[in-house]
Amino acid sequence: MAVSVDPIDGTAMKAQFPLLSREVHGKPIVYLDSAATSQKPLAVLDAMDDYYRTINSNVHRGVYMIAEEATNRMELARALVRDFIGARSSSEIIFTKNATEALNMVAQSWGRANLSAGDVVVLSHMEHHANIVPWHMLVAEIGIELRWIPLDNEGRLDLTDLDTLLNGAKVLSVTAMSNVLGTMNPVRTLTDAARKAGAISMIDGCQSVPHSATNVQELGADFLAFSGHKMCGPTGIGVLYGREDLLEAMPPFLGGGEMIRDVRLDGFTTNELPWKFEAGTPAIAEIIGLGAAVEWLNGVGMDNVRAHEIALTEYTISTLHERFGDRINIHGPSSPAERGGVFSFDFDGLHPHDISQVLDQHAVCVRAGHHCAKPLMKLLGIGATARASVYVYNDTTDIDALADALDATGAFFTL
Amino acid sequence: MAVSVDPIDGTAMKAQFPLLSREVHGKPIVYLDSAATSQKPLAVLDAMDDYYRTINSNVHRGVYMIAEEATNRMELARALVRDFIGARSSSEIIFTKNATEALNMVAQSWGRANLSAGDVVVLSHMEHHANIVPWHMLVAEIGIELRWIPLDNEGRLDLTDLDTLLNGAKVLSVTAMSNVLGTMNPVRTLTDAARKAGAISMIDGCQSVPHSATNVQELGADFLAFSGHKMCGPTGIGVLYGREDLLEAMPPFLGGGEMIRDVRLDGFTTNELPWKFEAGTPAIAEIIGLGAAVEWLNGVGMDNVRAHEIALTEYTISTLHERFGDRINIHGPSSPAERGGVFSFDFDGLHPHDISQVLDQHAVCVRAGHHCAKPLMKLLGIGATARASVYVYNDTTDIDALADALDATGAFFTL
Amino acid sequence: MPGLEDLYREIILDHYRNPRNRGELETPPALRVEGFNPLCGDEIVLYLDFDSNGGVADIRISGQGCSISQSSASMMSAAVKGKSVAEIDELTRAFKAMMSIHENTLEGAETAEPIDAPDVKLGDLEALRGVVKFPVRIKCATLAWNTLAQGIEEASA
Amino acid sequence: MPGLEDLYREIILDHYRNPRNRGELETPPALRVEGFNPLCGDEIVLYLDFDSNGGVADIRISGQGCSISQSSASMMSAAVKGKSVAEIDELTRAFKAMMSIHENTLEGAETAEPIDAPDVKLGDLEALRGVVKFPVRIKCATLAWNTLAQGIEEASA
Ligand SMILES: Cc1ncc(COP(=O)(O)O)c(C=O)c1O
Ligand SMILES: Cc1ncc(COP(=O)(O)O)c(C=O)c1O
Repeated sequence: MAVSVDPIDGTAMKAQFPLLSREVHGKPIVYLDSAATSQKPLAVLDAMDDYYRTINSNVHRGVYMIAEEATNRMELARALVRDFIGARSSSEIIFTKNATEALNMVAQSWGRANLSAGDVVVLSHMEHHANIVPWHMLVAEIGIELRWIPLDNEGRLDLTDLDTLLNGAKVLSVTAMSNVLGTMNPVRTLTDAARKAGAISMIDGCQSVPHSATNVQELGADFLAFSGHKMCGPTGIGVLYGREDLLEAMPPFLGGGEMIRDVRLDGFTTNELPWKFEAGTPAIAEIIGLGAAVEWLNGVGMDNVRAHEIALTEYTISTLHERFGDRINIHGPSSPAERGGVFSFDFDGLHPHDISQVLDQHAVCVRAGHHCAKPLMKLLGIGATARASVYVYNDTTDIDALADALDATGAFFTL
Repeated sequence: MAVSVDPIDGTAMKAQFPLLSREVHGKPIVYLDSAATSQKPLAVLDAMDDYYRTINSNVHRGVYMIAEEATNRMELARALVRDFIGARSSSEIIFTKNATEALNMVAQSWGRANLSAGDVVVLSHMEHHANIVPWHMLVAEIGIELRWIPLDNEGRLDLTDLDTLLNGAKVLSVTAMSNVLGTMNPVRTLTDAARKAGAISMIDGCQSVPHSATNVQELGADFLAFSGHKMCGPTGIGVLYGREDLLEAMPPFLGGGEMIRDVRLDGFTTNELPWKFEAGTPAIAEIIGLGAAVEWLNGVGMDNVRAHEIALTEYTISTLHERFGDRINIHGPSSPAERGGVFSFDFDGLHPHDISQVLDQHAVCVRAGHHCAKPLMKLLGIGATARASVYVYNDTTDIDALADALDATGAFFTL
Repeated sequence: MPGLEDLYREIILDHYRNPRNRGELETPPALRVEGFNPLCGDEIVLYLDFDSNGGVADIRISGQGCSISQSSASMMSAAVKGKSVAEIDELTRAFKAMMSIHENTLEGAETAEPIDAPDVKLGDLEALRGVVKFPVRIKCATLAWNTLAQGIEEASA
Repeated sequence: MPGLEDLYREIILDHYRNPRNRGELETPPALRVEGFNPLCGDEIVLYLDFDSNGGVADIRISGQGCSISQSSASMMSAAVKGKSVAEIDELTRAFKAMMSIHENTLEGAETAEPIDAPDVKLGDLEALRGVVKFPVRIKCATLAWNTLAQGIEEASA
């Protein structure tokens, strides 16, 4: 296999992430759980700290200098996010508390206003619970019907019957990349098919936006949801991108301050976009932190991030296969170009909890469980997997450490 | 007027808040907008920074050490909040993104499940939009009826007709303290009356929880909502306290990860409390930051906080009246024991925006506007007020600076 | 660091203390339009009498607001009274161009492009140029203009 | 810092590799109860045959889980088979007491009080004591017990 060129220097990169210099159980930490949440570069921590130390104040309503400055920095972050995903206007960037809230906002606000009994929503078998349960709630409330795009045997979407599934559908909501299998889905094909069928499309970008260049115009998506904490940003912040005309027509989600134009005893009118969907005091520090994360990622270059992860994916798959042969089974597509750096695996017939526990003793952090994708787990016929996932700060030494620790795990349980 | 004993030393206190040592327009900042958001002590910033630098990882699902540690610290923060408000169990503490979300959660989840056309919800004329608009949304959706507790001429709730208003009501939702008038409401009287009438009670504690000792058993409240950012905690975090049996019976609010027990293609079951209401990756750093804020406040002592604010309130009211006489009108109750340290005022017939703008040039930060309480503004017959508000780190020098700057403001506009 | 004198020019304070065209017009024939500044609660009410071509024959202003929003409304009323739709449109664009340098910055400085402004004399309104240095106040300055645009749209609809 | 040997005692690995009472019972007469660990997706299915007094006459276990949940289920099945409701209740409380030192810490160390544990021999189950040092795994260890409690409740309802 021709190994891709990796534009990123692992050592210099790691130095920017304070957590990566700590030790666990006396060994340097090997963080391989970025699909759950990423580590944060100093630039992001500093941006938030600086907000709290110099301009902390409530936004949008203060006439005094630090409140103006806070408002400016928050709205600048919105503009950074807008450009990061190629949205046309800042009105289309709505800050939420996480991607889950963004997905719920569409299901609940758009859904309640536009769906009725028998209407069809198309999902896929590889969705995260965050893109399943909100729709289940509408099944119970409204009586919509859910249809599921199946998977092929390498864990890719099987689009053979897509047009049939979309026939008469109102919504297509699918992840751009599986957080279990690593599969990167053909988003444009999906959104084109949805549009042809007269359905709106929502893309769960949680695993794709942090890892590759994103342009909502090219994706053709009506809605896109993602989380800050998986893209070098802080916890407590997510984004819903929505096409302006859809957002204009959509009823508000939460009621309160910021989202109103006028409130009387007998009713209220809503504020302009995007604030119509941002009730209450925003997550100001977190928005500013997300803006800093976007700037930081722009500095690295999203194409470099992707190239780095393709190279690391090649290395990971070949290393694990070389060292463990049939003892390991890595789920998902075999070609690195079709997948992101998420590796769910079965090893030696051991339970993922036990694998992860022993790996931890070697300071290797991987996730064990259903990864919030129980329907996919059931389809795969397993209860849980161990999952290692990489990001821009990982390098081949991390993969070597994982392999060494897996060796030790196998040994421990066959004693 | 006998001046109360103030247990808090202003200078030592200010030193703990990094922002308070900055200058604005060449003068030391005088921050008098804590009713909008409070400043943060170093202890809180350090707790969050420490999380990001040493244990940043996703909670509840990781078997590895730093994920366990993150989970422990997050759940410890929940226990701290539980004890801070005297809740019986951690199951009753739900983390939201702000108080607004907490109030919406009850209106939407409890409301949709329990209210139908014609059902009555009782609010008051001094509510914040966050405790009005969610109910307006149910008026539009379900056709509930809103009733409003009126105010007396000092800006206190007029409870003369409370029982009539509550007659047949399903919900009473009232603020514990007005963010405009400073009025502290007789919460226990209200919740007792609600219970007698067969209504549940929700208390908006945004302005009370940060400023005085809170015990939900003594308040007799079924629900209590408040925000972290007004109590020395970070942005992006709020709390809904709910009585366990009510929360058990209440349908979930957002669907996704964390809040489920099982998800299948054909449905889902919910997780235990409190996680049932916490969908998606929580605001982990913010929760830990809120925990640190609670610990910090406990260190100061909430009774000391309240005593300090009563003393400062006495000083503020008497200073402003002495210096400006009829030129100033301070809204709300005249007795410091009946009110918190929030001073909305009219001055010299000037518009609040203009006042605030000139004060800013003197580094004095006050808010100008409707304070998200437009129905109250209409009742007062004004469009906006200037509002100065104090917290534990303010002292008499801040009030003197405000008075000096007001002097200059009057002079500027009468030139 | 901009100072107060950049914001509160003498001419602004003059319009604030002595607002022009304050009052109401009978409706109908006049059109009544309300505008809100959602951030601070300022409300403006415009009364508009249109001529047969849709121009503004007469205008009155009521409502409440700060010195910036009140003086901007007062200056606007003097500037648009008796003007045709086309002239008002040009004035509005010129005024917004003067203001929106900063409105754009709010939306992300890095993409702000110069706005092409019609070559119109703004007269007294020039005094509001300093407002762009105080971004929060831009909405105060533009409130009357947005409300006027809304009124003209309603009248022509 | 607890080590792996605190968690994976030999007797635990033995029960994991050679689980006792694995299988199913015919339903009815047996009761089938399912338990989930929502955090990791582990599922356990218990089949319970009750005697005339509500005691557990026979028990089988299926489902999937990690070494801790599987061995805990295996040990539990051996410990409760043939026991009366009262005996099982006492065992359950003793086991939970052993575990809940840390369950309480999770809920806030500062209020944790010693739990009064019935004076019962836990036998093999004692080997699970080390789990309390690994808080995330406590739910693995208690899953079978919570599912059993649910089954007994259902049977008596
Ligand atoms: C009384 C009151 N209720 C509700 C809120 C809303 O809080 P938040 O904006 O943090 O959601 C506030 C503060 O703005 C308030 O003062
Ligand atoms: C594909 C996918 N969708 C949705 C989510 C939910 O994101 P969050 O928990 O930040 O709301 C995640 C991450 O957990 C994810 O990987």
